[in-house]
Amino acid sequence: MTEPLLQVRDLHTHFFTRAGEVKAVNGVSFSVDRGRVLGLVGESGSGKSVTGYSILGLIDPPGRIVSGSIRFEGRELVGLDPDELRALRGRRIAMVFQDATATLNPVLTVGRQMTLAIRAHERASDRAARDLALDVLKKVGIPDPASRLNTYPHELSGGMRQRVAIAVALLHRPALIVADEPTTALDVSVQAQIIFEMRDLVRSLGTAMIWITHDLATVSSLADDVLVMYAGRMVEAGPTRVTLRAPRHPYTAGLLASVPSRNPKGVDLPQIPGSTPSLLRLPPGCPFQPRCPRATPVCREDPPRVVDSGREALCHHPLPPASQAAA
Amino acid sequence: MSDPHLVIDRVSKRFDPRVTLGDRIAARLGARVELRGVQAVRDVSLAIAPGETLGLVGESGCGKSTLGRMAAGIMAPTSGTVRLEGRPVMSPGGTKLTTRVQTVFQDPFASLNPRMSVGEILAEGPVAHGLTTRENARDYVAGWLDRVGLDRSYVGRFPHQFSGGQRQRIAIARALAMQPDVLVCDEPVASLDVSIQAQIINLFLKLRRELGLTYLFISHDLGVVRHISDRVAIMYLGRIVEIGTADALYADPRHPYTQALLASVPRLMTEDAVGAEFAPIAGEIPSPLAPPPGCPFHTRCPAAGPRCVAEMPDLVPTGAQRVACHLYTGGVELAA
Amino acid sequence: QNLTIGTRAGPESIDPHFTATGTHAEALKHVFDTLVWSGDQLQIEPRLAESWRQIDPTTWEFKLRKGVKFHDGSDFTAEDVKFSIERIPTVSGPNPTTIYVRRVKDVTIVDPHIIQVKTDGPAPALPYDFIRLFIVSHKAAAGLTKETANEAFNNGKAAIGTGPYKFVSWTPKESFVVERFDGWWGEKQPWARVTRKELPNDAARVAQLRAGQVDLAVRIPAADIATLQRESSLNVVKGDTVYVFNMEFDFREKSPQVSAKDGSALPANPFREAKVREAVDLAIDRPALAEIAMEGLGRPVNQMVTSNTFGYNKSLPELKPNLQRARQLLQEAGYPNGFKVTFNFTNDRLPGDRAVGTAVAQMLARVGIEVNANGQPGAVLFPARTRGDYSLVMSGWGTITGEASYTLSSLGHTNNKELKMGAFNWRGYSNANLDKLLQDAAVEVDEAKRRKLLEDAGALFMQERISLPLVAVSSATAFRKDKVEPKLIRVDEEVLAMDVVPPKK
Amino acid sequence: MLGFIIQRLLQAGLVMLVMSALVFVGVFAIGNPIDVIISPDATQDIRARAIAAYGLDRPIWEQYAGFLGRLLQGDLGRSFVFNMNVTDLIFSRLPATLELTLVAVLGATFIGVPLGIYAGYRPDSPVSKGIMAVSVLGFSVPTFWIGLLLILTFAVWLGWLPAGSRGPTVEVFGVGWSFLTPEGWKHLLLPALNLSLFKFAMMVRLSRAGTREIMLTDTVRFARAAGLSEWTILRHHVLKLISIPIVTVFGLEFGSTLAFAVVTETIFSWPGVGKLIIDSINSLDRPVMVAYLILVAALFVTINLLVDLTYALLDPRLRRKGA
Amino acid sequence: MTPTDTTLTSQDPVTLPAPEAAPAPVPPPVSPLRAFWAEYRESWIAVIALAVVVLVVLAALLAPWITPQDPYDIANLSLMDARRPPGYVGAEGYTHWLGTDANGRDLLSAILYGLRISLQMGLVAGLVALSVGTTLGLVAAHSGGRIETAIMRIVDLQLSFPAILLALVLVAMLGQGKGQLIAALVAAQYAYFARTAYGAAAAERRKDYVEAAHSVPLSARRIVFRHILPNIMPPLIVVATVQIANSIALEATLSFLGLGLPVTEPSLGMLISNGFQYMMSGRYWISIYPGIALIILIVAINLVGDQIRDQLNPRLKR
Ligand SMILES: Nc1ncnc2c1ncn2[C@@H]1O[C@H](COP(=O)(O)OP(=O)(O)OP(=O)(O)O)[C@@H](O)[C@H]1O
Ligand SMILES: Nc1ncnc2c1ncn2[C@@H]1O[C@H](COP(=O)(O)OP(=O)(O)OP(=O)(O)O)[C@@H](O)[C@H]1O
Ligand SMILES: [Mg+2]
Ligand SMILES: [Mg+2]
Repeated sequence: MTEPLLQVRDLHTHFFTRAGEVKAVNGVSFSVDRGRVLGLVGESGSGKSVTGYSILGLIDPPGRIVSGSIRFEGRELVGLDPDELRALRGRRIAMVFQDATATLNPVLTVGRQMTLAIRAHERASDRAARDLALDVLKKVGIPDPASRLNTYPHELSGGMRQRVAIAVALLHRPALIVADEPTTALDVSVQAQIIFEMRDLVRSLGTAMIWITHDLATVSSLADDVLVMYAGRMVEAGPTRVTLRAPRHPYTAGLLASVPSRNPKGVDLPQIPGSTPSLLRLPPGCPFQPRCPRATPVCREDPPRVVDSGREALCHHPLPPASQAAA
Repeated sequence: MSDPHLVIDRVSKRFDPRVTLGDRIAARLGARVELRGVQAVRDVSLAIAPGETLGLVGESGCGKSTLGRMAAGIMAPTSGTVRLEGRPVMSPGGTKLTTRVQTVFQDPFASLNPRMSVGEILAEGPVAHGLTTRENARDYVAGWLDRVGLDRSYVGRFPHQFSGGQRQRIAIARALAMQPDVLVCDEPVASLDVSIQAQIINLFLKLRRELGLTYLFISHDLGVVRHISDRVAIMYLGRIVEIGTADALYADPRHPYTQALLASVPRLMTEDAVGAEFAPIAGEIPSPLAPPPGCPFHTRCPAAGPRCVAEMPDLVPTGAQRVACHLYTGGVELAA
Repeated sequence: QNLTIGTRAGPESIDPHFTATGTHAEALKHVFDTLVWSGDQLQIEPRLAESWRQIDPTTWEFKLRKGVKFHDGSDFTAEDVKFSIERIPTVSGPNPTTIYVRRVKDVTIVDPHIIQVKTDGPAPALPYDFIRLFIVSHKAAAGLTKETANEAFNNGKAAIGTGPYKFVSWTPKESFVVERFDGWWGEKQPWARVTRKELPNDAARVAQLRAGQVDLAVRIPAADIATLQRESSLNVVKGDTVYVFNMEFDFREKSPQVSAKDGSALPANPFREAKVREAVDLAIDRPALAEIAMEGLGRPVNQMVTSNTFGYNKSLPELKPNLQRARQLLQEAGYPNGFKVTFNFTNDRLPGDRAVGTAVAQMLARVGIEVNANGQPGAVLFPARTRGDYSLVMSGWGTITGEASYTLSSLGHTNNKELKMGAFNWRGYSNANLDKLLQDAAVEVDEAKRRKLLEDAGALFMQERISLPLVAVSSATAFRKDKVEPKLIRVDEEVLAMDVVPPKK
Repeated sequence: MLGFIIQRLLQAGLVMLVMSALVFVGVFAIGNPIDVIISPDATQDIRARAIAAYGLDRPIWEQYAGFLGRLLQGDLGRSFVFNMNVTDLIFSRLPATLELTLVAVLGATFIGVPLGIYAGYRPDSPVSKGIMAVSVLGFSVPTFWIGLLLILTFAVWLGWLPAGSRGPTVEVFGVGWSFLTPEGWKHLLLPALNLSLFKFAMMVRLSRAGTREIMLTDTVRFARAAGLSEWTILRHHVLKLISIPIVTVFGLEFGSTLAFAVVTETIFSWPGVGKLIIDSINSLDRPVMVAYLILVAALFVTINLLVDLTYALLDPRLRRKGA
Repeated sequence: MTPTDTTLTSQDPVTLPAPEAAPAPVPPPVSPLRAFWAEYRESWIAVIALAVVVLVVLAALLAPWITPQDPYDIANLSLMDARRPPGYVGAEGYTHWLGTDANGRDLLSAILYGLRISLQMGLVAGLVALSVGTTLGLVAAHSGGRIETAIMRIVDLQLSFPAILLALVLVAMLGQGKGQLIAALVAAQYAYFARTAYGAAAAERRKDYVEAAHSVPLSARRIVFRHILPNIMPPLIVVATVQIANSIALEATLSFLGLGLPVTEPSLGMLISNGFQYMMSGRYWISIYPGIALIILIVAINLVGDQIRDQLNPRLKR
């Protein structure tokens, strides 16, 4: 079996802040194969974005990858020379951010920003750069791309802006795109458009993608695999359909249960009590243990380990697997 | 349904740009000066019965919050009135006349004054309006904290010491402490995490049961609205395009916009039922600065015809709900 | 050879008749000659007038110098003198040069080189008035009005004089440049070109001198003299001036800025009491003011005019401090605990004014008079003084005409519009004896008698302590030894290129 | 945009009106200018005549109305002290001030901005700390004090540069400029340095703060994610973004530098308008004061207008509004 | 339906688990002030600067007790002691560690008293400007419409006019004296506060908590003063530190230009200006020491202000 496109092993990324050490990513492992979509879900602050940034080497001080390994196309990215890393960024791995209004530079035209991104990796004549930009803009579904090149981001609608950002990410046909909640800031209708288009794009280009979101529904319709994070740790991973149908971790199960549309109208929703812990003061054992109905004393002391290899649920007392549940 | 309780009567709101003397002179001189205003809410009428929950859904910028503000008596409508039990909630001069409509906002981080303790936040309004005395404020506040599931010992703490869910509970307690009949909730769970969202929704449900509150519940999350609302109104570009009971509306949406909206939301799929996919609506919302003539949705509507461009449809009973669409009033072709 | 002088100010126009400011006259003396010249000690000397005499009490006759040429080559005649005198009232600005011709009623040309001036009464001091009567060319300046005159002069068209230097250029508040006029009637000037650079800031002037940007700088602050003298390339000369710091008492019944120490009103204005004035006098240590406050650039004085002035009284005694006596006098006058007064003085007009003012305040405090020392810009002080806002003021006064009646009658005579006397007597002082002496002196034609009258007036002034003269201001001029050598130091502080020569090798 | 410009011009008129009225009232309150200017030996009668000749005996509103009337005909009046047209007087000195100010502000900007960007890019490096230390000093130490030290050190002590005054000028367009001669530059250097220090500090702080904030934005993160080199990011993204506040400050500072030149000009005997205004305050030369303040106000408004227009050029977000 | 583990749902959905079981609310109750100080402490420069400011303020406050001489009591000064170099032992028998000035003032005493005056001017002017400006800004932000336009236009006009010129004209107009000078300083500075207050209040006004207060409804006064005002204090404090430092410098500059305070009660600026004429003659101490004192004071205030500004900048938070 060939090596996966991206393999992350036991990643720890911490922020050394005034208040203390924030263990934003605390032992996350996963891999992404060529052409596959991994959905990274979790609540706000669970370390999804930091995981994404870690892959691209975009962690700014006071943050740092403390340990772990990130192998991409057979190369170890942790500890890689900054220049080599830069050469990979945008060319082999690209990233799209949540709020396109904030990511695009408001004082540069779309064309200029795209040209800069093109020239970051290849010597291109003005003409060639323009043609490439036009080509990609067309691909992401921007009508009349030629005239858009000279516009400024604020002259575009939110959806168009996000499409431009996606186009910038696609310029060099990367092998992997890390998409950090690219549709969260958008309207429902536009959100749907973008998800739709992204899915087609990665399929046609054969690009792998990590889709970061807190919305289980989006993941369910887009991702091949899913990884659920909680308080900086991964709690569950596996093929999307299987995992969502029969979650093994109580947290995943709780999340799924509390979705309103899956409950009879007007009745109380099943809820997870309490709130997410501060990453500064994580309990020693399982991070979910204080809120977990299945917690036992062992959960308080030992962090749980992987239970099975294909599907992972980091839990001392996982729920029964799908077959049993169905029974 | 029983007598309407909160009545929104042909309410419109327009935001006009500021025009300076210089602009006016320039306009005289023939320069193009932006004098158009944003018509955020256009001629909306709604009635909410006591104890009823009306859900208000729509895309960003369609005027939900504006309507909510007017309903809550925070913002004066450009025209039309909002009445609670027959009495206007706001004087023509822009002063709020009642304490019986209260609000809960979306962002729990912005909706609490960071420099006031929980106790002060909760007691301020009731003391100012004589619902309790300064001496009894502590007990009064504690009672409401209990009610929203917060520990009484939190009174002395400041907002920054709480998590988002807890803050939202405080915000709800603040509204409840005014002993309102109607609660206007402007996307109260939108910025909460999934696991917390359920807690707050449950809290709303419980409060309705216990206190018989009436809600105007604004959200863009169709699932949440469906779960909590008796009736649902769909807004598009400042207008209500469809309104009806939640069950009927979700089961049988009539307006093409409602249909498209419902179809465009990704649903959580746990079965291998790949076929039931979502389909996005084409295009984007037109600028409220230059709303299209006729039916506002005609620019994106798959069923639009010439009549939709020319004529604004009225909200008329269609099936179990009321819909503003020409499809149900004689078709989209122009009458000869 | 070129000469660059660092000056404080002036001119304010090239029209010599525009303003009576001292620095204006100083600058324009290079271009225009006056009828009568005042020498370094303010003694009057012939200039364009070779001689003059009074032919009757109201008529003076001036004999004009022959062979004098204007810069444009035309001859100087009586016509120009008459024109100049008559021109003055029509072009004078806010500081009118009319003061130089205020006595003139009529001018008659007797022949091209003799002119008669009729005055509005006996005017024995008329030649003193004429030391700043600049003669302009009647041809060049003909027909100019108040509005057009300045432009015509400033662009050089009308700036035609008979002086030793020709006008070249002028930038207001920056520099004034002239070059040698070879056709001048006097002895040949050594400088081909003279530049007067305006450097009102003392430190800047000194700095530019040291940096070699100017050859000579006027009015060196006392503080810098020693340092400059230490520098081998520089030298400093000191000279006396006619300026005297004096303290003016308010004599009005009610005085605005004097009160008991607790702020309550006093029954009477203490300065009307001779003993109080004497006490103040005795409190002041004049040598200390001169030596310490002014760092040697001053001289104790015992009267309002300096020794070179016509009417200076040699017999007056030196004034010595006596604190004990001063306190005693205050007690006798009914102010055993002293009183409180605001003491106003300028802080930007004369060298040392601020230092002397504060030092005087210190001295008064020592005899129990609580002094609120209020140093302020002249722009604020002068108008307020004219309004009568003050009880105690110190300012500098220069007897620039060189004779004492100018000072004594301005300050000591009863304020009288008709007689044009007591213009600066804002404080309501009136003394019939003094008035009489001054009026007599004004019309006395006999020089010896006039001198006596003025000396008596001076003595009475001091006896009454109408104002207290404190110290005379000395002036220091520094220069680069290798470039220049001052021939003489004028008491009116004017530094003229004519008085400066290149050093003898 | 036109409306905006008109609005600005209306405001400008208002400032000038207010300023001139203020000066009239102010001078009236201080006293009669003639008393400051007139010789001690002038008689009452000469004084009265001079006062009458300048209309200073009339009620203040009448004097002001007269002034406004003449102003409408474009006449700002004549200086009491120089009997020159004040416009001529001021314009004869304006080049000196403009030259000084321009050199100071440009110097401050071209040196300060790069240093500030560096300090913002590497906020913790010792070099940045050094830059910031200098800028705090420049920000704090009063101009006059620095001026003195500069003269003392460079002119008197070391003797490298002249202690003040303007150097020889070369006429261009009928105006004398001193920066066209080497000697002129020598004279210009110290005063310009003195005047620029505060601006320099300002520019450093501003660009540092701007850079620091921009470096933390998603814009930069996105650019990095696209593989742009740090240099490209600084040059294309950061510089362009901070240029907006910098242009604003540049404009405003240019104006206030013009005003602050008062101090530098006094110390360095620089024959500019700043010194003129101090002198005219000292001699209550009301026409010059009024004209100067009106001029400064006009200049300020013009600069602000230019800044706003540049702003719109630099920041496309504002452009549409103005269309 | 999908499997839903019922054990997940607690019995009473609204009741939270007992507090000890629940993780503590986000940070433990640390007083904001203490947190602020903890962060402040990290910059040793800022700590030193703060110490200097405190020391200077203390020294200025205690000046009458710690100085050998009352430099404002002119009866006490001896002309004989004028312009003595540092270390000179004067007539009264004590050493003038920093020398004496032209009036025989002990410079150390004069500097401490001068600091007092400079600080007083800076603080009073700063505080008056703060309250005037803040009130105007708040009124403008809250009232909106015509009043807002009028106030903000005036403020803008003033901001577009150099403070120093305004102060110059005002001092020339009002005459000299502490009151007048403060008036001039206030007039030159209030606009900065008004602008800042207005900007902050306008931003704050749109926040939900203000809207919530309106929806109660609470009185406008209460909303402005209880809700908005406390929340716009941070930027105002930053402006205030800068403006206090500016006031001090501006006062010194005005004094230098001859438009400052009475000579007998010299502020630092006045002392510098008085000593200026002695700079070139080697009697540097008369001007240099007050100058150094002034610079130390202003630099320290600015450093403290810088640190506060950085700390209050949410965008630089970490
Ligand atoms: N620069 C930083 N300094 C300190 N802590 C940081 C920093 N960046 C992130 N963190 C912390 O790391 C944790 C994880 O953050 P991250 O942005 O990955 O969350 P997320 O899962 O993407 O959440 P969201 O859904 O809100 O985007 C958070 O608790 C956050 O406070
Ligand atoms: N104070 C205001 N001034 C000018 N325009 C406004 C104002 N408030 C709202 N609008 C405009 O009115 C329209 C409706 O705004 P509103 O906030 O009611 O939308 P919304 O439906 O609540 O959107 P969202 O889902 O983003 O909250 C928008 O176009 C908005 O730009
Ligand atoms: Mg994130
Ligand atoms: Mg809204």
